[in-house]
Amino acid sequence: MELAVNIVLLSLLVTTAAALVLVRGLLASIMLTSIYGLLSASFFVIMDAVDVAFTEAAVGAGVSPLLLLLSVAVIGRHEARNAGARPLFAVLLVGITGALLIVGTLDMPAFGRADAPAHLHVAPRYLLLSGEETGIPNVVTSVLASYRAYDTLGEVIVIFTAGVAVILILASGTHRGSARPHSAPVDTKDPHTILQVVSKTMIPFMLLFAFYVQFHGDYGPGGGFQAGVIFASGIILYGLLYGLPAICRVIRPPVVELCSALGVLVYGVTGILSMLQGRPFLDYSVLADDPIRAQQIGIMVIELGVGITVASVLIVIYYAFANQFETNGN
Amino acid sequence: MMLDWVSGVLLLVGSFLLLTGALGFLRFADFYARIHACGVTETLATSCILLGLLIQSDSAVPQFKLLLILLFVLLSSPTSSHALAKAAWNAGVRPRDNRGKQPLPLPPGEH
Amino acid sequence: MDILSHFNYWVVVVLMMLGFFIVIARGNLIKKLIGLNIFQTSVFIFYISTGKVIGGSAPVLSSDIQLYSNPLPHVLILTAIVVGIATTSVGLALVLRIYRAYGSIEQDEILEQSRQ
Amino acid sequence: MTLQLTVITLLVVMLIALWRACIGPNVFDRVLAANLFGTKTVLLIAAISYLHGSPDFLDIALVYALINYISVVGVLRITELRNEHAPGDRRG
Repeated sequence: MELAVNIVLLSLLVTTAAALVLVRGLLASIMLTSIYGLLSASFFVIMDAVDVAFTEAAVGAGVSPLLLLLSVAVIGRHEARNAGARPLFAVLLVGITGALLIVGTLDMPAFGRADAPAHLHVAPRYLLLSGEETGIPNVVTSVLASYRAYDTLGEVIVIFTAGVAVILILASGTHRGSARPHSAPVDTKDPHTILQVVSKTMIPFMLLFAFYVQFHGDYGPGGGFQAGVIFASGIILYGLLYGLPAICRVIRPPVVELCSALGVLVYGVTGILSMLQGRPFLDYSVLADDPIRAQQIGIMVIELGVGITVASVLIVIYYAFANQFETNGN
Repeated sequence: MMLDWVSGVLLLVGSFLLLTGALGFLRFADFYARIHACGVTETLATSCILLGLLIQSDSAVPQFKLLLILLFVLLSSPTSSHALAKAAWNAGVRPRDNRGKQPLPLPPGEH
Repeated sequence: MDILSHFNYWVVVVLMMLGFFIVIARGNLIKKLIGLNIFQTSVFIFYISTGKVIGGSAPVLSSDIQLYSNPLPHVLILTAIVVGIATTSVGLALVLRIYRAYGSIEQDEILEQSRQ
Repeated sequence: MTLQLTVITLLVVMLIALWRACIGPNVFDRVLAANLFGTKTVLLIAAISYLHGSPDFLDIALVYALINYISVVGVLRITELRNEHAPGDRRG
């Protein structure tokens, strides 16, 4: 059953990608992209990658199509019919590359074999010992925040840098700062009363669920990355319905910008703390006397830093895009 | 044993409703007919399937989560149908006849 | 050789090439970013497929489970997805800036304008 | 057994929604298809989690149920601004 569902989902994915090649018009492409995200999340569930599916669900259902929609709203949804096309050359290039890659896969170990080389090196150690060493049942969380915390620090800094880059790119030329809205509130002819009421009931649940995901990540799927995205989604939904000026009054842009740096700071300071005690960077054992307890504290603090950064960077990015949208749209 | 039957029946009814909604979505000629077909079946089908699953589980936490999912789907799915129909109307999509060719006459005052 | 044993990898290659095709053959910059996203997701699918063990279960430790799937690809891809959305938004911001400077996001028109 | 049947039905419905999203004709049909797809994904993930016997997956379905309709709200907001500029541009 599992394998059959796997095959069906993958075929649907290929169909969606092929439709994306054929379809013209940007709004249609965005809708197909969102379907593509939903399909790949279902695929990740089948492949036991619960945490990955969680992240893809949070990103693919809300933020990712929304940013594309906002850009298209500024630019216009028209796609030129035959721009930049040298189809024969492209087909040839793609065909040759694809054929070479397929030949390459023939040497891969068969799908799902337990004795494939990928499963023999570090993974068995994580699965065997992480429970004893960190006391955290979710191996993905303990690997992410403890064994491979250097990697994660790098990723968090990349996300932070992306936020800064978006501010710099979009702010230059108009006025200083990223999202100081200077447009009047959008006067909609008919206020979306139904949407506003329903969203007002759901937004608190979203934010609450984000906190649940943040702190339950040790025991089930979840953690800072997912929680940050869900939290940002709740805020973004509010901003969509009430306009950018309203959301900027609730959460002021300088505060979010500060918070995005604060998350990285929390992460980095945890590492420095252990260095001050003469241990290697990000060695959690200095945080408490009991090593397991120390690991748990370290992982919790770091996940918190990740969550703060991810949530505020996404909100900053939304502010920047929505600012473009509301000034250009009117 | 009895509960297994109830759950099975609920799942089957839900699947049947899903299929009818999808068929309408595929075959109907006009956008408003299509949104009607899947908007109406969606809530009942989702309720049936989620309740069928709920009966099958024996611990409290999954049951609570299923109820939450049901609540949120019941809130958000009709709302998004409404939002979509409104967006389509504002963008100038108008109801058409069974073949999707002729625009239907509108009530007075609408255009 | 069993066909099913490599099906996932072939699908990955097909998806990757479809994304690649969109990137090189479509002139619209937003469409190119969408193609890049397909390419990116195909890499995610590749990693996750490699991590799957048939009969295994999700890597959340529990006393009554013997076989787990490999958690390492999950960690890598989990962070990559969020980094992916952050970098995509940088790309979109660049597209908006290009639109502001050239009044178009079609590759041809931009090239023509910059030649003049 | 009925659970398997439900999963198969869901996959068939997803295929139909995908077909509708490909052929359009209207851009709102595609949005509707994506929305339908979202609800079906919630059900599929819930059903699969029971098939596996691991209730952890339900959290993922919960996320979808919560934030799936953000993109629909986005479409609504964007079309209402857009159609003031370009009336009649409905195909997409």
